[in-house]
Amino acid sequence: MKKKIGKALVVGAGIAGIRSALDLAEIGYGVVLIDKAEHIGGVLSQLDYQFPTNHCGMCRMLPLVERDAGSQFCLRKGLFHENIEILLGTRVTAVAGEPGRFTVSLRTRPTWVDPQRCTGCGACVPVCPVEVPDAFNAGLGRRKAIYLPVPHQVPNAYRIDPAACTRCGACVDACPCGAIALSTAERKDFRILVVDDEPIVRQSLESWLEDEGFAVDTAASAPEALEALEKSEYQLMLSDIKMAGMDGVELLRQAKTACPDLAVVLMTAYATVETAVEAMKIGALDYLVKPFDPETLVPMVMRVHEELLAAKDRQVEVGAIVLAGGTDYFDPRQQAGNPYGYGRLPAVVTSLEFERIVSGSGPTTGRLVRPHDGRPIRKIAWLQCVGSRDIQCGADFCSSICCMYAVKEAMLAREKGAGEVEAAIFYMDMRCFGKPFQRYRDRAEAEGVRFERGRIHSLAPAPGTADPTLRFVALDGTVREETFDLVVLAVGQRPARGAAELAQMVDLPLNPWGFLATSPLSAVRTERPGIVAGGSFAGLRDIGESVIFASAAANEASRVLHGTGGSLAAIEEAATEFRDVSRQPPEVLVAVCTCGDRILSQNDRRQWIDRLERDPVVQETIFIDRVCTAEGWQALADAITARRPNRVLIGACHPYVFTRRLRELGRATRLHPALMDVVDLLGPRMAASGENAEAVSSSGDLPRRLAMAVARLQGTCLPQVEATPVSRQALVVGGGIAGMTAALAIADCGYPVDLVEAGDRLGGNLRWIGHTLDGHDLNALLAEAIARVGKHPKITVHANTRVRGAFGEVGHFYSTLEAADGAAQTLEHGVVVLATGGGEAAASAYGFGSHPAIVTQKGFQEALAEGRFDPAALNTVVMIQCVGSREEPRNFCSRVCCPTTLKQALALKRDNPEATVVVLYRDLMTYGFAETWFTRARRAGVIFVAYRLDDKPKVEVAGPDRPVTVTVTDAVLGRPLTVAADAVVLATGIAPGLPADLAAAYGATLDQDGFLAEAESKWRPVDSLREGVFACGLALGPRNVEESVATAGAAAQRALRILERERLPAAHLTAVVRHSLCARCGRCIEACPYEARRLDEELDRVLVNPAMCQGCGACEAVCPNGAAVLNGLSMPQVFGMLDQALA
Amino acid sequence: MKYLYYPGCSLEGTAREYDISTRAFMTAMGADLAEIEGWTCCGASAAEAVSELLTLVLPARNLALAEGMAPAGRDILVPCSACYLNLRRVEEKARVSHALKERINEALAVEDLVYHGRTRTRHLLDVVSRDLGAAGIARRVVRPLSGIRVAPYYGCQCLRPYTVFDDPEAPRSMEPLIAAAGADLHAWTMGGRCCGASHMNTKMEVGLKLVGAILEAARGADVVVTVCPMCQMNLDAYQRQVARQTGVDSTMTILYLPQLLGLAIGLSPEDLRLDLNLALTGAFLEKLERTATAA
Amino acid sequence: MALAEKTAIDLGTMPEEAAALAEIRAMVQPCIQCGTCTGSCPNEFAMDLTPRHMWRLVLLGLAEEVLASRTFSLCSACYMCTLRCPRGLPLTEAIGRLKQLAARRHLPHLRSGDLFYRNFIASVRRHGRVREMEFMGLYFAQMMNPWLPLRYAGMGGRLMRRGKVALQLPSRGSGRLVKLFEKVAEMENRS
Amino acid sequence: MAKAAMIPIENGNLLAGLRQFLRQVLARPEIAAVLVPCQLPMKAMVMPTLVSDPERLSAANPLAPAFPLNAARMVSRLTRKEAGGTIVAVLRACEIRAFIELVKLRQARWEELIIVGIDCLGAYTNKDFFRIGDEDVEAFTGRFVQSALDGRDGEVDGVVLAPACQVCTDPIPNGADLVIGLLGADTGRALPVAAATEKGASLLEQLDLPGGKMPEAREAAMTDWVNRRRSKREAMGEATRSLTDSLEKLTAYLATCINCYNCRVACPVCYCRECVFVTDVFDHEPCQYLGWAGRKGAVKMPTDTVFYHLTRLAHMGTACVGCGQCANACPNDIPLAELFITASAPLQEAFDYHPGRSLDEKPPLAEFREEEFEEVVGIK
Repeated sequence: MKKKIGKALVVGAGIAGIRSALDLAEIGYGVVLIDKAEHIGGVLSQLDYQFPTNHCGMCRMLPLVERDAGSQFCLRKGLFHENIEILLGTRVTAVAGEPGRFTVSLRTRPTWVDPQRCTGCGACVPVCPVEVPDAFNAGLGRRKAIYLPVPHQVPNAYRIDPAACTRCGACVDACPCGAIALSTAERKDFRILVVDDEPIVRQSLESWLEDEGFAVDTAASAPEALEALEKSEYQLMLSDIKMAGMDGVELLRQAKTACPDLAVVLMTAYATVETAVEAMKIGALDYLVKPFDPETLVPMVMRVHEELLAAKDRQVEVGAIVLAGGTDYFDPRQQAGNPYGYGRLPAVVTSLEFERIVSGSGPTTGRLVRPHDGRPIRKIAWLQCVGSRDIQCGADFCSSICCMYAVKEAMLAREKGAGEVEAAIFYMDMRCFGKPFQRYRDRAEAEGVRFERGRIHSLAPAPGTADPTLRFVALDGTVREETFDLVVLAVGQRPARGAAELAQMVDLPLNPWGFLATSPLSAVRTERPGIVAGGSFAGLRDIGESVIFASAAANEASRVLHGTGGSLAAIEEAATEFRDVSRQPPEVLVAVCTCGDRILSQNDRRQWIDRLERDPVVQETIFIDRVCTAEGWQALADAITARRPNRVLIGACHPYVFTRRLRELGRATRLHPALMDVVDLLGPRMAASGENAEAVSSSGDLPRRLAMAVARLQGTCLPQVEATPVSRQALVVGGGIAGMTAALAIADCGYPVDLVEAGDRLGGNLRWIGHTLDGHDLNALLAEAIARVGKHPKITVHANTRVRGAFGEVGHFYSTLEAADGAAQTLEHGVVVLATGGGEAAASAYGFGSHPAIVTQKGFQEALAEGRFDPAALNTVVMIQCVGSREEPRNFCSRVCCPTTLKQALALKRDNPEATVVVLYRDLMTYGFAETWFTRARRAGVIFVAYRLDDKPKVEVAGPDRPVTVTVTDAVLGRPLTVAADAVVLATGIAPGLPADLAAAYGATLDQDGFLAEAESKWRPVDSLREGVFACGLALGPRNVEESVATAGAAAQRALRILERERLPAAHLTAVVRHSLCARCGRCIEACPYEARRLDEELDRVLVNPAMCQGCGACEAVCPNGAAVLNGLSMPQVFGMLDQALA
Repeated sequence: MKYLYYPGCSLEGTAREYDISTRAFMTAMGADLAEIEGWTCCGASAAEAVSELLTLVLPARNLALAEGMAPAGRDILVPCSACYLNLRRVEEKARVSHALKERINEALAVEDLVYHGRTRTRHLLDVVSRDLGAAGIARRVVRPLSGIRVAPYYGCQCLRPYTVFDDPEAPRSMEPLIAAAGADLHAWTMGGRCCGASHMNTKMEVGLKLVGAILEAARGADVVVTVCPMCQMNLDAYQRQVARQTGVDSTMTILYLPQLLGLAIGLSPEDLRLDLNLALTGAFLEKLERTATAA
Repeated sequence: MALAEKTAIDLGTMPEEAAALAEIRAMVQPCIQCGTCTGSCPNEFAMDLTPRHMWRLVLLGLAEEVLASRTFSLCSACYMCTLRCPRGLPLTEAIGRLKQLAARRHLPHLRSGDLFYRNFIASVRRHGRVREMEFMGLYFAQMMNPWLPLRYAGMGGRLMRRGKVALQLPSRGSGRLVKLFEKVAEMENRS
Repeated sequence: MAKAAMIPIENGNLLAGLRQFLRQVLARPEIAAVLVPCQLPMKAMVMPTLVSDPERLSAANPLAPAFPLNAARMVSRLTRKEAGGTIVAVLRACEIRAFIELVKLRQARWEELIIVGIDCLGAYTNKDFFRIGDEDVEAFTGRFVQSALDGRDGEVDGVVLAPACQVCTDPIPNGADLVIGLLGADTGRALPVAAATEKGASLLEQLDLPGGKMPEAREAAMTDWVNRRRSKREAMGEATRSLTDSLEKLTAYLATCINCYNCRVACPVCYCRECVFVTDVFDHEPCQYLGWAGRKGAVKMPTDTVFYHLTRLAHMGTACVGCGQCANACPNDIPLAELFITASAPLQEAFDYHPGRSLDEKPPLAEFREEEFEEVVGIK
């Protein structure tokens, strides 16, 4: 594909990092994607199921346009894109420069195993004598010191965990590929100084560390230590804090002055942890809490050693940096006193551990049994808010994700347990604030998941067993005890480990909650241009939101790259002129990698040749030892050049990895890479162990695989790649903040945008909201956006204009605009962004309309602004949440009403501290940082009363001059409360403003609530099902301003994928129609999940848009007549393969 | 090691053996205790129930006296958890509120005292576990208490609300000390539970229930070790009432921590006034005898 | 439902302790009614209102109901709720304030605690330090429950045998801290 | 809509009454033609005939036990695109079902069509029907109708119904716009005709017919009819299954197939323009034949016969209306109707899909549902 000048660094290869990287790569920028972990995918590599589908579906993030630029297979296994370079086990050590020209230093941990040589055969595993808890299974299983970080990753080279490894060397001897290189020699050069006034400590540390091969000296006091430092050079000093005379902190200070490169780890008692943390600010690397044992000390020292000595450093030049470091889970052991006994009671697990229990690749292979004793799990409790909404844990925020994942896990448990599993969720507020979440939660309740409102403070094992017994206070005040087979702690999120250091390195502040601070109302932009935050790095977000913020971050990065000259010129890949082999009968060269003798022995070769050359299209079968090496690869290229076959089949390992290499081979040999294929021979060979493995090779299972591939390859023709021309300009419908932001985001990257607004002014809802809950001025944001839109040379604003009709598909839509005066014009555009917004839903309950004191939130705000309400005269105000929402037919949470209520309540308490403000709510949806304002509102004296859906508040109006009375049942007191209110404010939520016929004109659909139906709520959250049609802002779903702005950036970035191309290229694997066989029955049109097919009435033909077709084959499956054909997977090819499989 | 010493009222009366054993043990370990001259009651749990200001002024008076003895500030060793909390609370509150300190000093002025906020109140367990340290004690052990199973009881107020030296939910600071003394640990989860405190005086039925649960959980141990006179009294003195209520014999030796550790470093039962403890069981004494013989 | 059965939120007309109560309310205002306090309380079994219920009443300004209960008087200051409260509220301290509020009223149903603490403090006021037997004697005398001393008699005997408590007659004492007490009382009345 | 009327019958002559009814229909100006089985002038056979001249309706015979082809295919040809006038088609129940399937597959339209269905008494195989030889078709039809209504299931002179008809449990033309009832009717005096759709009702209104209703005895007669057929159907299924329950037996069952594809042509729902089996997909390389022969020692020609029938079962199993025309068309008398009816039943039941029942039910393959057949895929 076309590459642009310009490169970005994406830090963090979790779901958000992958999204950002793909978004940048898809529009042609180079990306360096790094992760400090040894695998991509972040925590999602461990999660098998996502709601609301309860499946995975991560692969839906893969490129849809120009798919051939990357591999198309399970994204949890690996990511391969020609514009993305992935560096694992890597972190940033320094950043210098400015936007457009950053120099970033990266440090990659050694793995001790050469990934080029390791074939993943696993011979090293049985000989390794060390077993440690397996992080992939969240510690539920065990692994060796040489291990695969994620078992399903591709390619999957083994790695050595230096902290666990004893350097015994058994794996070195066992490795058939010579891939492992251990060296203990360098440990002798690593000199450690141990400083402690306790001789016992000095002696034990010395012996522990010397056992590991380090060079250790000791000192009994700080002055002694300084003396030693003066005499010889040390790499690491371990020092006690509390020592007579000069203490450890002072020692640190002086030692760092004398030897700035010295790494210092402090040892501290429980009491002086604070001091230790302080000490880290003046240069201590880390600290250890006494008493400690070799199991904690030694790995830490090894890590320091590894970091300091064995890591590989390199520098990259990038134009922009996306920080997508994600979050970490809260460790329940950090809760004061560990009240849930996590780590002590085996039947208390974290939610992540539970995900592993239900995972097919987990410790119990997905069976619902307790990992520690194998007993079937029949009764499970989920405890919410562990480490969230807990000021004591330093979490005055809601982690935003736990409620929904707990519901999902409860559903999974019920499903896995065939209905015999009892699942109970103990919660404070169920925060199901995403678009489909409330219905999902209701479904769970209908299917038998129990929801108990109440926080569990602690649990104890049932007498005589290890089964956890919960003690909790029911709503009626009774204290109850209940024993469960398993207790799942719904652990909250924390800023990612290392996030603070990273922020410090790039000189960015943290916000009060410890996350990266971003610019007001942006959440992706930071104080430093060119450095942006993606995913959940700057906040608490679920998958779908993380993906949105990742795309928005990619958009910011794209704008920086573009603005600093990034796309001024595109590098055209030198077009290779491939040999024209279309008229030749197929001639297949089969090249088999022998991989030493591990795939086949000398004796078997004859048999293989006979088997393969039975098919006359096989020109020759050649054998190459280690085709993956440079020599092997050259031998293959030479063979192709010499023999000039028109198809090449390679039998080797890791076929996924070959995508990029085949392209190189194609350039070298002038044979089109689509005419080459790779078959995995090593995998099946390894899967069959021992003697069986010989049989697999000699008895023909491996040759059979090759023969099948030959059958397929001989039917492969070079497809006529059709490319659809693109009208490289965008239409944005809706001139609110989302529409304006999207327009600017596209126009800033150089493409013309027509912005259509039905009203006479731009601005939408921002014209009345005023400011956000956290006090940011929206008027300023609005004014700036309007000004920028107004003077942007690439943006044409059409006010007082509506879209009257539209047709076409991605690349060339035609929309007819009609102005207020009736003048019509038709625009051609390649993409459309629907940003039609929404408004406050109408109120129809609680006596609205019968008394001037009963108003909606917007009405309240307006009345205050216009002076119809005087805050000083409002003695009592009742605010009712969820008016007409979160119940059918509008069974969704509007997200903004609870924060708006807090905003209004706090403003009222500010203006009139004596006022009584009572908020009647069902679940207060202050997700994320908004929780802090919930706390503030309580502090300010706002009274919150939860009501139940089946016992709604009653509003009585006695007369126009009498106050309105509101009666509600207080759950804790168990009796009604009556309030005479001067104002009753109804939170009615959001009603979308996306006309169904407008969406339909572009081929998009609405969901049951009238918002745009996303292609996929998690993985493609701003796309419609129809390629080229995107949505943002309230048209997509209820969101606050900051989130809406992010959806706009994300939608713009998705749109840029299309606009960046003059023509939309089709992939090789696309569907075509054999019109002579087609009966026009239309089944394929209904079956196509990408809406790539349509019946052209005039031509009387079914047509496929090759750019939209993703080659999934659904059409081929439903067509009874073979009229729907996948290029490259035709029926004769499949029959040929079957034939060979049976031969 | 020098400490100012605040014994508190109980240590003059019901908990005399705590006072005596603390002094004996600390001295034997090489520490120097200087009793605050003219100290008065810290207010115990009673002041809180009567007057907010009194809860601050009564302890502050003692802190001011301490400052008079060591103007540069020195650690105040307090064996009683209630006293410790009361004194500590004043330090913590005065540290963050200048206004409060002013108010306290206004009251103290009638006694010509000034509290500057330079003291550091430390609980006996804090000093023993961190200053003396298990290793330091182990070095001096001459009579390992092998075969004696010890249940460490921490009570509440040395752990909570101020988290200073131990985990407030699952305290463990006594464990290395017990190990250093050569004794065995009775592992339980009751170490930080409430003994009922002054309920024993005002709402005995409530107090007995709490004490009963602790004694029940201690079954299997030879001795429960405490670090607070109130806890000691509740566990030590009401065993008969508990037995009457539960119908289960709950006789148990209850020792103060310095008593136990003192035995291990060679102090005699007489030095430590074991005769003042109310419920020394025969079984415990027998085991103790055996360690003596072994030594 | 008759209006009389309902509880009206009316935070404007509190009794004289309004200020004290408002202060207590301010201490617990961020409460989210999660019930951790109730679940953590070792004395909850003996209470008439659960701690959560009590705090809810405090938040709603329903002070009379709180003072009519014995819940707060049953707090043994173990600080478990303070430790665990996810909102970090000073609950034990707030209970102390409630105790003070109640003490000023000499509520009959809290008589035993009231007397116990008053006698204790009186002893301190007189002697500077507590004379345990003296104040216990006065306490028993004022409780006017002839059976009460018997519950402690066995223990008292054992204590006396060990010389831990001396039989002391109520003495007028030296009045050691009287000045300080008077100053404190003056300051508290002033504010 | 529940409109009904009576078609007068004189002297028990049903055909005359029906012809008169059709003439009345054709007389309506909005009706362009009637498609109805008519007797051929020189051969003892009836064939679907598109009649626009009322006089020509004197050859109409929708009751004869002749069923040379499933007329749904013919109606499809007439309605695929706009024809310029409304046609009334007289169809058997299985023809209506097949027609509805074709509409779903966009191979036919119902816009300018009114379907008249008559309670189906069944038909003979073509070969059996030809056995009436020189006998007057009209007279034979009379004897046949008598036998059918008398409970002898249409047996005349030892000739019995075609296998598919013997086991047909859906003889009632439920999908039709107008239904003419035979079951339970007093056929000597009048036949009831009822409208099942708006379209049917408005046509019925225009006709000058005496009012009436479906006889009360109809319900019981239908139940009785279906019950008798059902037990036969079960027995047939049992027998067919035992003949085909392994690949070897199935191969033997289909052994005489010569790939003439007549069954495919006769099948009313096999709608492809050009069957994949006659395309290059099955135009194997000569070396492949040699390879197969080499591997197995011998290979029967033509190849792909079992595969062909399995493919048809897979493609048409959900749509099979059980009309039996596949068997009727087979030159080598392979009992294909039994096979298709037996194999389709569990398939249709699994998807709760009844071909031809309703236009609103989507063909299973054209629809995606999340839930799986656990017993098939083995996962939950």
